[in-house]
Amino acid sequence: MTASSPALLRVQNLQVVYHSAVRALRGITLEVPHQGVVALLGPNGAGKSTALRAISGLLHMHDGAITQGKVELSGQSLLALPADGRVHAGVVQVLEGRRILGELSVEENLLAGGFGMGAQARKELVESAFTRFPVLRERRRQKAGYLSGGEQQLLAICRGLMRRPKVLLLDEPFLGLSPKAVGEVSELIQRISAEGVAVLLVEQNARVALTLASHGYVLETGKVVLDGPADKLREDPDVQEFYLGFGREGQRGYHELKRYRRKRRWLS
Amino acid sequence: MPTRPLVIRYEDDLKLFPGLWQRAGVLLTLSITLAYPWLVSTRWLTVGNLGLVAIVGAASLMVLTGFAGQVSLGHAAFLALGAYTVAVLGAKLGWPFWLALPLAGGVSALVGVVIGAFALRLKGLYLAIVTLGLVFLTQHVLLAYPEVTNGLSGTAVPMYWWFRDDAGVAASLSETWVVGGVGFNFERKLYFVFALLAAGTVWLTKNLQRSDSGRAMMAVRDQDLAAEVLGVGTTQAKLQAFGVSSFLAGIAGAMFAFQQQYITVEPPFDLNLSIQYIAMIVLGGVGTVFGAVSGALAFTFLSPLAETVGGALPLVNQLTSAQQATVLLSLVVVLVLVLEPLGLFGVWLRVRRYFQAWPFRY
Amino acid sequence: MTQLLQLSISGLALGASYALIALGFSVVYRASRLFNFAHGELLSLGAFLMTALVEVMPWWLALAASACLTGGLAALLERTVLRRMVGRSVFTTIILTLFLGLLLRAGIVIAFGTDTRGMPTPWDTMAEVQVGDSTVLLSSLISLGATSLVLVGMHALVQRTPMGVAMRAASENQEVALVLGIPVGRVLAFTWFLAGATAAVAGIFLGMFPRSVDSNLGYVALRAFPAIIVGGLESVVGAVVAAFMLGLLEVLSQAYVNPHLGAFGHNFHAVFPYAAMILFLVLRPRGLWGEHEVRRV
Amino acid sequence: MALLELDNVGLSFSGLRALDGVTFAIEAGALHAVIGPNGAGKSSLFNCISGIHRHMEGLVTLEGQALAGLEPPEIARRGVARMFQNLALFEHLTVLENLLLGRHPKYRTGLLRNLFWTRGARAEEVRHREKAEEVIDFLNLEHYRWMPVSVLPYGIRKRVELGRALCMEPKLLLLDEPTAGLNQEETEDMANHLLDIRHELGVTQVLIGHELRFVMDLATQVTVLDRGRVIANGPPSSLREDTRVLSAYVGGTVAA
Repeated sequence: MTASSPALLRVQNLQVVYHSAVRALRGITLEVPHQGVVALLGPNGAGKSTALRAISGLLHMHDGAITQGKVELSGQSLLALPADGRVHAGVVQVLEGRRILGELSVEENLLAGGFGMGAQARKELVESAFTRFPVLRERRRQKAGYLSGGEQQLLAICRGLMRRPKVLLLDEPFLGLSPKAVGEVSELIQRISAEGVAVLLVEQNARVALTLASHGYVLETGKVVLDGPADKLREDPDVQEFYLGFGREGQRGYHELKRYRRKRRWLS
Repeated sequence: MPTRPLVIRYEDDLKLFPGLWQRAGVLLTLSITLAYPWLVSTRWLTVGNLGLVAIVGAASLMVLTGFAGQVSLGHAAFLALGAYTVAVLGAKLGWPFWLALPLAGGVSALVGVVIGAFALRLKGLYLAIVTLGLVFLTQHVLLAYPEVTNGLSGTAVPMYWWFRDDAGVAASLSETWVVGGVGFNFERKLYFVFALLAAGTVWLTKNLQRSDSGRAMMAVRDQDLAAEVLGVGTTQAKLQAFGVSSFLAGIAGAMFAFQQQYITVEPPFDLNLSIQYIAMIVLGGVGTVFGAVSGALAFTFLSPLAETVGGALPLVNQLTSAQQATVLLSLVVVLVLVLEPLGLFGVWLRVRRYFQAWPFRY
Repeated sequence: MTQLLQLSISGLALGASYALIALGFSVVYRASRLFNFAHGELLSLGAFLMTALVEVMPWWLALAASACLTGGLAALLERTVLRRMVGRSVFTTIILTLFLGLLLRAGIVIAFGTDTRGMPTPWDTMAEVQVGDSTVLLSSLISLGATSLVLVGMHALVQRTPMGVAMRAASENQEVALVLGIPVGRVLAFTWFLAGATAAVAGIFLGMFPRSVDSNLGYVALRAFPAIIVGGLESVVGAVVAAFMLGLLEVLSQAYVNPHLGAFGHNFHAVFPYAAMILFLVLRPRGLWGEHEVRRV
Repeated sequence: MALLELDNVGLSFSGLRALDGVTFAIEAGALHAVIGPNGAGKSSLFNCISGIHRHMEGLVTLEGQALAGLEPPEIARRGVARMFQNLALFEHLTVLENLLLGRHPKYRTGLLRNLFWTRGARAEEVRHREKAEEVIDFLNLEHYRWMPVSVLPYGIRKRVELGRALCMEPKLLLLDEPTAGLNQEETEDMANHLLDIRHELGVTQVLIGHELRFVMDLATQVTVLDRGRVIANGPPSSLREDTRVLSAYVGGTVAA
């Protein structure tokens, strides 16, 4: 990221603690530019979802709190805003695991995404979502819970677009999807990005994420351990290794570690 | 804070009062208990008796709700069953109290286990409402058979001492005895009987708390699924909790009947009574026997005090004295729940957590 | 036959009031995940406010004003106390609402005294109407009509309006609602307002002949519990339908079942729904339309 | 003979196929890892073994005896212990009480004897306490013995949960992501404990893991699950070059 194009979304030295006891983020810094996809990679429990919650203001739902750091949108701090205020400011999150409202109809899901907007604007946006995915129009009156996994994810993303967000936060959008659905969802993400919406994509699935993204961050136990342009990360042997975990030559394994630590214990 | 005494054998760890401080506390409690009837007026002796009844009742609710986590609004029903059992056995059949008392526990425990079996699959709110229904059903049954219970007009609760002697006459416990120049009137006799029963209840529930059976109940309360995977039978643990709790509640109800000497169905055996017992265990802190005892005593002794305070407050003094006590105690309970749900025990945990991590906050 | 029709209408009128009560419990439960044991006191507060307000303003205006005031108090309770209870144990929420109820009741006694009051009506309170062969109290018919109107209005609000969609979204998943930009806090307060307002309407119609308004009116809410449990806490429609059935059951069993039970039958209709509920729960522990419990580790 | 055998195990949730024809065996004394991407069915597999999912298809046999249809407590009594993915400790009890609950199936005194705290009840309590203390010693939990679990840091809680499972003296120990949420140092400690359990106690362990370095280094045998199916099974060295494993993990399913 060059200094000449200031970032749209900027997270600085963010620290998050859950239950006043568990430190989930230990000071992460990342930036999302005005356009394009930024990927946030890392294993389970690394703090990816926590980072998104901190940005969209959902930490209090999980008994978590920010202890230090900044979250800014175009230079304005978001921390004082409640979750719905951040949505109005232009930061919209699509939660992990296709969190559609299963009891509501497809159309109502979209309408709920536009709560508080004028009736006309809502109608137009719903129409545009239907035009994008005619299958949603066909099932507009059905309970959203009856859609297939891929359709639910598409609906969730379209619902997020109802606010015309500046930046869209996607939490593991490919989780549990069939290969065909993964293709559709990644196509949608590319299109959104081309339409000028910045995207922060959280994924375990490194290959898809790095294909879509222009820039990537790797998170481990609450810290950014690696970041760079996506093509560089893709080439990086460490990234493959990080995800596959095939021990590097010369790296100490746990068996040796055990002997080493045992010895230290003996002495102490 | 007194430090833990040096423990060399695991047996020592299992003692109820392992340290010097605890033993001193027991001694103090014992002397106060023994001296109390001679230090206070009859009015406060009655309050003391009711406090002892409340200890048994609160400890029994603590077993069900505090240990096993089964929220019950039906405590009044079990108390009523115990009370009416001794009343009927005494008034209709002339049974002495010491024979009727365990039966009161037995009848109540029987109903408790049956209800427990019905309610096994119910959780939280559903259980609360079913137990609330139990209060109404018990009231209905008690009123529906006036030939046994005297219905709405209520029934006397005689308290015989010895099983009929040769002449077929039962000596009543209400006669005053003089032992070595010290007069034991009815209230004082009742006090010592109740003190023994309360101490026994505390001992039993403490034993439950430190034993495997009690731990199994708490496991069901905290994490029922994990408990099952550990080999804890949730059915068994819940039924045991219902059984022990309703047995003791029956005893408490019987004690209450002895104290009142004349009982009716409603009041006192209605939803409000259940709520009062819940207030006791909430005030004391849910989950410990100490909480039940302190909550019960605080509640019974604060009620007369609350009436005094309430009389001095504007608006509140328009209420009846019982309502004044309810208002002030409700206020205390609501504040405790909103600000510190674990009661005083929670404050202690917070302080300790802070110092354990000191000087780091996380 | 005549008697059956007559009883059915008064049963349905009673059921309509139960339905309003059940509606209040159910929407609050879905929105806040807590069972509001203080709901009954909102009921009697509404009725008492009505008896006071009707002295100074026209009947219909007083009805609206007491509904709004009661709803406002409910919303205030939600914002100040009950919102802090999110995520607390069921035990805590049950106890808290029970004791809030006791406090409310004391407040009502302080404000309105303990005297029994009649609920004034703009029509002749004792007026009767011919329906077919049978005579029915006009009040019964009006209360049946009015409460049904409120029920239909609520249904339309929840199903057809943006606010209704937001309410349903927030009650299904608060986190999702938040990321959609729905101000969940305000939506919750509004839900409580509606619950309070419907409670007031139920209280006002319950307070008419043959019942009157006194500080024990709130206990009627306890009578509606079996309907809520049998209908399923999760399903507003289920609870409302079950409430109508409960009203019918109560009135009909009083006429047809009680006499056959001898001494045991005296007042049996009052506990019959509870007995039925306990048996029902043994068969279906989560209610008729209640959600199925998913066991997770 | 294998300690635990899974034969054609299947499981469906409302149409979703969580497990499909899962067949493999766990040798006695092994440290057997089960890996796979999110939603591959790993935790469901554990739930089937410990009897939480009653509607499963296929056969699970422990030492030749079928487990299917048994209640979770009975399966626990037969020697299957478990550590949960998201801690399932008894929050309000102390560490010691949690460990003693692990010994619950071995208690013989009933409610009445416990209520009256008879000599037998006391002696039994002491006997189990001794066993629990052995585990406390083994896992270095001495400092935490009297603390309520809710005040402990996450890493210690994980260790307490491991200890509770060990107190059952299990034949088979199911570990669902024992290192999730732990930092590097705590992960190393956990690795040591698992190796100690294998070498000193000889308990067979099944491990679900996400961190591949951890799994590949510790496990003697690895089974890879993807979308409810076994896609590979063998010693860790044999899996490094397996393209199916690679694609399941890096997401080769995408035609991007």
